[in-house]
Amino acid sequence: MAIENLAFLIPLLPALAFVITFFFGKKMYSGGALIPIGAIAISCIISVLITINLLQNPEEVVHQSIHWFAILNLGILIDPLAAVMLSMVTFVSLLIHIYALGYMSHDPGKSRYFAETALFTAAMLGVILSDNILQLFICWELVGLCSYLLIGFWYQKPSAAAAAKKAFLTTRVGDVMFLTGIIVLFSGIFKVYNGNLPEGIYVLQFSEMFNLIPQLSAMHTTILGFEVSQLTIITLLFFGGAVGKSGQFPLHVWLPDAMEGPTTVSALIHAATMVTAGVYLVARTFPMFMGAPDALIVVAYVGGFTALFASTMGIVMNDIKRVLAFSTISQLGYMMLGLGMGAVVGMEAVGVSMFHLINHAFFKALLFLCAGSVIHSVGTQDMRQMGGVGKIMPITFITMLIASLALAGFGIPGTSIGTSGFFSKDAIIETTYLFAEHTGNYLPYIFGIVAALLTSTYIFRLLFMTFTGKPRTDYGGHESPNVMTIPLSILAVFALLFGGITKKAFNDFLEVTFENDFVHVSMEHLAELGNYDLVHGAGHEPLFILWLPVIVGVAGLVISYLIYYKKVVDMSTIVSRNNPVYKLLYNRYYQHQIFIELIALKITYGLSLIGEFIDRKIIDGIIDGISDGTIAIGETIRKVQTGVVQSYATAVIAGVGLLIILLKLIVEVQ
Amino acid sequence: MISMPIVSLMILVPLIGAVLTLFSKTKEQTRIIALVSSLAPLVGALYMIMNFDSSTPAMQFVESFDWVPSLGILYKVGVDGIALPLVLLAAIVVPATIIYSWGEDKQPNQFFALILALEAGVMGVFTSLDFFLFYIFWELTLIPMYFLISIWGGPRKDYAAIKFFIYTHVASLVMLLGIFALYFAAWAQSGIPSFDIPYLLEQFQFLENTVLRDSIFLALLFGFLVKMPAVPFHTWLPDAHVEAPTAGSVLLAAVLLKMGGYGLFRVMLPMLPFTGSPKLMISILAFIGVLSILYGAMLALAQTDLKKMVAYSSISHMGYVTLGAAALVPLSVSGAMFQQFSHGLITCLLFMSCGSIQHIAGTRIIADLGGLAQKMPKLTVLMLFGFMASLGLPGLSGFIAEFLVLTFAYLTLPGYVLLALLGIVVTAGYHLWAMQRSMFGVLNEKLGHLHDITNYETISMGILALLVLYFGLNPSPVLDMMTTNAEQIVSLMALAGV
Amino acid sequence: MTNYMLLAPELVLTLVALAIMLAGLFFGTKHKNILGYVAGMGLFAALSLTIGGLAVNETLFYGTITIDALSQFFKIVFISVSLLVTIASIKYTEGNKNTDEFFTLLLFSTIGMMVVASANDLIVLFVGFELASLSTYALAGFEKKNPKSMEAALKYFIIGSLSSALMLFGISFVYGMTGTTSIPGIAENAGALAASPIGLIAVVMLIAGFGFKMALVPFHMWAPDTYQGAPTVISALLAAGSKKMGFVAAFRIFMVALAVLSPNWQTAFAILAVITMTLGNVVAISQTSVKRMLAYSSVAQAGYIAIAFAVMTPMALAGGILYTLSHAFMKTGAFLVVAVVGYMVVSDNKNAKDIDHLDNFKGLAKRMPLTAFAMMVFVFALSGIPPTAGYVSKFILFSSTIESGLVWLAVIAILNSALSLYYYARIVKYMYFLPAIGGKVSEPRPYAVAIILALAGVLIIGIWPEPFVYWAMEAAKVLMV
Amino acid sequence: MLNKSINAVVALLFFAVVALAVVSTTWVTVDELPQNVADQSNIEAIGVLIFTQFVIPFEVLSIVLLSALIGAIYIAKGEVEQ
Amino acid sequence: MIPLTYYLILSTIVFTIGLYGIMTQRNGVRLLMSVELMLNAANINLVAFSSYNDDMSGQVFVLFSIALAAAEAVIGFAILLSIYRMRDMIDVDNINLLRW
Repeated sequence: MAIENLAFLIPLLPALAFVITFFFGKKMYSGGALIPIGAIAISCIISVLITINLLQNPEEVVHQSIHWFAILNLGILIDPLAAVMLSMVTFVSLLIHIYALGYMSHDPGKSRYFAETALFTAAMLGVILSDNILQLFICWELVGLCSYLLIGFWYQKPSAAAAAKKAFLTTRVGDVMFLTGIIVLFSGIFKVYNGNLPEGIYVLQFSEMFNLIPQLSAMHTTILGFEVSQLTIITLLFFGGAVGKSGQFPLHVWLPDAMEGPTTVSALIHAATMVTAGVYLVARTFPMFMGAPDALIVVAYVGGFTALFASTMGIVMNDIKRVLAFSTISQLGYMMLGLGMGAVVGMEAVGVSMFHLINHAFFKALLFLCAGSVIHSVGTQDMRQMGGVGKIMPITFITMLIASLALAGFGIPGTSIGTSGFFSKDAIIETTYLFAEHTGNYLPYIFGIVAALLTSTYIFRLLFMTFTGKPRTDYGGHESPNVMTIPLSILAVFALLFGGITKKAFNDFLEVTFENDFVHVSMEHLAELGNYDLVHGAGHEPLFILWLPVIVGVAGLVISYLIYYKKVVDMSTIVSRNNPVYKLLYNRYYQHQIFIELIALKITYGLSLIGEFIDRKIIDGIIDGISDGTIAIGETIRKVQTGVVQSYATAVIAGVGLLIILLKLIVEVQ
Repeated sequence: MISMPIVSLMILVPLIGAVLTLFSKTKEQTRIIALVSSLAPLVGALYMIMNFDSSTPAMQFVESFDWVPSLGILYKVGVDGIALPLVLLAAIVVPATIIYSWGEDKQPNQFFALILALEAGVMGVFTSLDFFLFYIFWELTLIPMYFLISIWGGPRKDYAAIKFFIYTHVASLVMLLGIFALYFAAWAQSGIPSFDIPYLLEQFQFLENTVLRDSIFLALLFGFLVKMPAVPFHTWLPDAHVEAPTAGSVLLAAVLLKMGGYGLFRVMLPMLPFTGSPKLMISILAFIGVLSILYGAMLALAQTDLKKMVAYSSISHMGYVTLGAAALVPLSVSGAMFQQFSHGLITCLLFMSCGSIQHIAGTRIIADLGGLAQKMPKLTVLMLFGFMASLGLPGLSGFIAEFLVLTFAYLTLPGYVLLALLGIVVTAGYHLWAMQRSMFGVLNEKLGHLHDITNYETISMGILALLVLYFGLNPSPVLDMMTTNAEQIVSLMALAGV
Repeated sequence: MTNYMLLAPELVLTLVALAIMLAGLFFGTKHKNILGYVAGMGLFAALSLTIGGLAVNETLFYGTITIDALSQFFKIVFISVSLLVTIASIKYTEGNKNTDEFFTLLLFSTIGMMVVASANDLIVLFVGFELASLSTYALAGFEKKNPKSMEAALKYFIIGSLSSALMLFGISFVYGMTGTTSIPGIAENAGALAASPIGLIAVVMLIAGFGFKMALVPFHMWAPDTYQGAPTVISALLAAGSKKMGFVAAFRIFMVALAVLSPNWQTAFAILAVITMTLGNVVAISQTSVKRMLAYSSVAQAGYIAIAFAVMTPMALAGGILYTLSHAFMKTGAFLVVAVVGYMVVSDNKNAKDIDHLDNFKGLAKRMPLTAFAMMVFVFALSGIPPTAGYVSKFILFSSTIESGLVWLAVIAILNSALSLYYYARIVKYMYFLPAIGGKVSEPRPYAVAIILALAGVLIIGIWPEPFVYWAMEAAKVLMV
Repeated sequence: MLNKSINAVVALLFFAVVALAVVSTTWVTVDELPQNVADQSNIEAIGVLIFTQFVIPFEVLSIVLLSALIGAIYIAKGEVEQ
Repeated sequence: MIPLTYYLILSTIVFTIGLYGIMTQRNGVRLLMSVELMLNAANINLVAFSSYNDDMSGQVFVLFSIALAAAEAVIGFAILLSIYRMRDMIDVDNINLLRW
């Protein structure tokens, strides 16, 4: 039996594990953790086997589909893009689950934890495997739900409950855009077929969607005076969804707060997997973006800006996990930036960006797990209370150092020597340079370079503040158990080596994502639709350009070293509430105030209170007024009945007289 | 084969059950009789579904005989793809409610009898094919509900019950006016007096007078919209819900409101193409739908009472029904029908959650709650499930309905749909905010001793949750029935040349 | 040859009445109870005879008496009401030494109403009217130690005689213009009346005369006082029986005799109907005495029936006629319930005041479940909620109003019936939702039987309306010649 | 007195309306009344009418009188005994 | 020949006096008298019409009407008598237990 036929098990096994663990986990060993671990391990094996098969024949993608209801289907598609994602997600998820065995061992709700993470993994795998946009959206939402549940895992903490809500709501804004995108897309398809959808074809399958790109891009609507193609609208709406899920500006606000969940959750969801769903979405629908270069530019700018913007905040955070959270946002920004270069480099944009995504998953998971290890041992997340942790936790320190180097992108250009982050990030920066050369627009490139400097600065600041120097408080920790350090070490190996080993193969593998049995899209053709040319020839940039990212990385290291290790500058003067720049950064550009207090509370809640007033006072007031008025009239009229019989007689007689006159008048009028 | 009068039995069995329950002696006996006689319609509904031919929009299982021949009144019942899912819904919700209310101590025999009487009325509304009969059942549902609110209700039950009663009664009467007008106009037209619904709907298009047609349409529409309820005719609903006992709220939201939507599909849509200005009517419907969605969601956000919030969420969700119906695209119409079905299940779950909280914690004011999840994990899971379903989480039935409505309504009413999409965020907002403040966070010590929900409550809510999940993953069983009828309804538009 | 059998119901009742009167002289107070049963049997016999003669259409005695579907229908109404009242009165008059007078007068008033139903001549009509009135004047004052009862009788009497005088005055003009008292004769000669101003005067005076019985505003003012003060069983008779006499007389006079003047009286009835139902309902809302509330409700109901005159289509007439039958059962039942509650209150506390106060209905569902249920059905029927007689009648009546194009009238009527729900539901609320102030009480059997019969009537008409609708239509045909 | 003046106005209104109608109506009358009234007695004619055409009202009238008798006696009767 | 209208005006005047009496008189006996006046006004009409139409039924009607008026008066006086026993007065405007 071919392994492909088992593909459906990949998301199903973790889902089953969720059911079993959720309902029966409490009575099992370690909260039933072994069931999800086993399930994910099998999924991981299947994924890797399929990926290996696929590496041989990239055209023979796995595609299975069944009818769902109405005009919709459920299906599985494993092409190179999905394959690498699958392997990465199952693998990282597996490691993190194993790590959590130790990390969560004392938590009373651990069976719930493992159930939810299993569900999360299933949902994420569902996102990756979907062969149609709607199924992708469904799993996408489930991922959001799991994130909500896991961020709010310690629900008794008000801050955790609030963070969970914020995460769900913020991503929901993006989701609505995504859904709108699907709706607009469907109506576009509907129009293409003139209202007669062909029988037996599921129009929301990617293959069908991509086939209709030319027609969609030919449809134009006018919005606010601009003539925009339908395709641009759809892709921008899809990107809106990605912005929410992948924490891009301005919907990134939930991600730092999401650190309220257990650290393993942060590692799993908010670093390695879930947040990359947005990037994956853009990559998955990349042919559509290719047909709409305007949308790609937006992707690039948003990504680039986010990369820079988030890293500025990373510098001033004192919470170890928050630094990493901003780092995640920033790195996701890089990936978007990379994708946004598609209008120049074509499929290579997907390659570099996905490459960074995979590498980032390894080193960011590692960073979080190391941080978790530190927190587990030290009992605080505030770096100001740490210091000198490296001495008591050597393995953690070393793995953390590797991860930091990878994040900062240390390596030697032109060779295969370097951390994995180096290869992928450099590749992105190189493509931005290509873009700049080609279009004369240097802004994305500048974003990338400056962000790289800041990245290096904040991550080494974290390293110095946490692991070096003397303990600033009396915490008394110890090295974590093996069940935690072994996953760390495995991840460290990947963080260090994966990039260098797979660099070339990876790109080639992804290059053919959209050219196979299931879907065949010609990038050149799309470029024609979008009115631009594709450029080939990355890697032929001037030496200076190749070295610049490394140089700024080292510069960042030096800056941190001087300030946080050597303490050449007295930080207390800068770190002060009177310093407006620091204040701005520390308060995260007042996003909380803007999003929560202004938009959520003042405007939305205010509007709803006005509605409540209308309901109670005006609508109900009218209704109650009618009833009260009637009763009052009744009370008045009944007094006419005085009880004196002559008055009754008078009424009769007057009635007769008046009736005669009235009738006379009416009859005469008639 | 002489077929069993299955539809009549589904009306009659609960009614007989109600009488038996009323006169039963012990609490135990009462509950068993109630459960058995409410399960009988469920068996009937399942039987009908199994033998249902979803490839035809025609009425099936029809029973008909003359009732008042001098006025052309028939006793005629039957089901089609519009009615059967709702019959099924009622047949599911009522037993669930009875199981949920297993521990009811206050006059249980009357309580269960009223629930069963309500079921009979609702079954009658969904199956009758004669306006006279339809109206009788329509009004009959009012009385048990009035009693449920008035006897087992909360502190302001008097106000709420009478408001519910009179408000909806006025609407019904306006609807009755419309029925009269239609009846006589058709009589004058064809010379045959008849209250037969399909016949009258068919005759409607031949009426010469445009103003008459529009007035009939609007009068009937008003009756149904108040029942749904649609903004701005909704204010009876929150009051009724807040004061009603849990079982009452459940039935009110899950079944009674559906009568309004049912009327929309059964009566209004087939008429709509033949009104004087179908475009205008569609705009009115769509506007009311979107207004309900947004306004209901906004108001839900402002509520301090959990149950009231759910009540407003019902208004918001029923807005999708109106919107989907107005779009007149086959799948948007069947999406709207599915929304009725799905909302019935989901809202049932939500009101049960609210009821349990009220019952155990003694209050539903969100600000007075907090941290209940620590003491009531089962309830929290079920309630969270319900909330997620309600905010349209994919994989659950609410999403299917909302997706179909939004996607297909966009084809004809893009502007309205875009506005409605805004509501989704607000919907998520109030659900999550309420969840955060009531179930999560620090346990409010003032609440005293708390325990988790009983097994009966868990079972009934669990069954509902499973159904929500089932129909979320596999909507075809009910959706296919609806689609045939939806297509037929929409085809009338073409017939009218609109 | 005159078929005297057609007058058998009246004859039977007269004989029974006389027999009771005579028997009363010889029976001791203890045994007078049996008189009630005799009266009941007499009424039952009359009812059977009347139903037996349903399909007849004949005029007797030189054309002064007509037996047709209309008269038979109304006779059934009158006899049914009297029968119910009689059954209930067996308990009411228990131990009263004037039982014989009570039942004699009751039967006489029934005969009076029946004569009116059959009248085909103004003289017969007037005499019948007076017979029914005079007997009921005395009956209203039957509790002669009770100042309220006497006051009720006095007010009823004064306004009644005023109305009689007005009616007679009106009749005199009709006679003057047409030269005959025979109803078909008037119909032939009414052209002159229609052409002259005096026609309008005559019509309004007749309306005032009948309006007094029907309790149309502004001729209704005696009604609340009298219904409240009179013995409750008699209130039932007045509201359910004697009120209908006004309608049947009006049907005959206006529809048949004065049909050519229809522009006048149609408008008049439309105006009066609107004022009557609105005022009746609005004022009923603020009443605390159930009897008074029912009285106003009865005023409002008269307003609904009066719509039939304004619409004047066969369907509307059938609706109006059916409504009288339904209303007879609903109203009798409701008043009898009040009577039972009064009995219950008095048996709780001999010196109870305000025995018809709404507070006495508190928790009635627990004290007397059957009565409470019946009352609920009656009030819901009165407000027109299916599946009751009230619904069917309103359905036909209002729908025919729409048919004839008087949509505004139908809308007002329908809003009024929604409004009426407010106070009807309040009674239900008191019975079912408020705590009881005493233990369970079992209804005296006669009351219970009467109430169950009324309940059966209300529900049977509601659920199986076909025969009743048919009869009502047949009766309406008589008027549409 | 206000009350009385209202009553007077009502009465006058009534009178005015009826009188106006009476005056403005053209009454159909026989050409000439019988000249010598004393000559012809109408008692016989009345008697015949009462016992032929109007026998029913006559019979009913007897019941009316009986009923008035019973009613009046019952109500007016003083309660001599207990 | 006296025109018919004269009789009619007379009867209308009598009727109006009766009406005025019923509206203003407080004494129950006077009320009854007023009612008799009104009935008699109608009787005048009937007799007048009967003569001028040469139709006997009007006069028969009057006979009936007179008998009925008597019966009515009997009942009326009985009620007044009973009230007088109870209250020692028959001023109808004080009899207002039942109102509103």
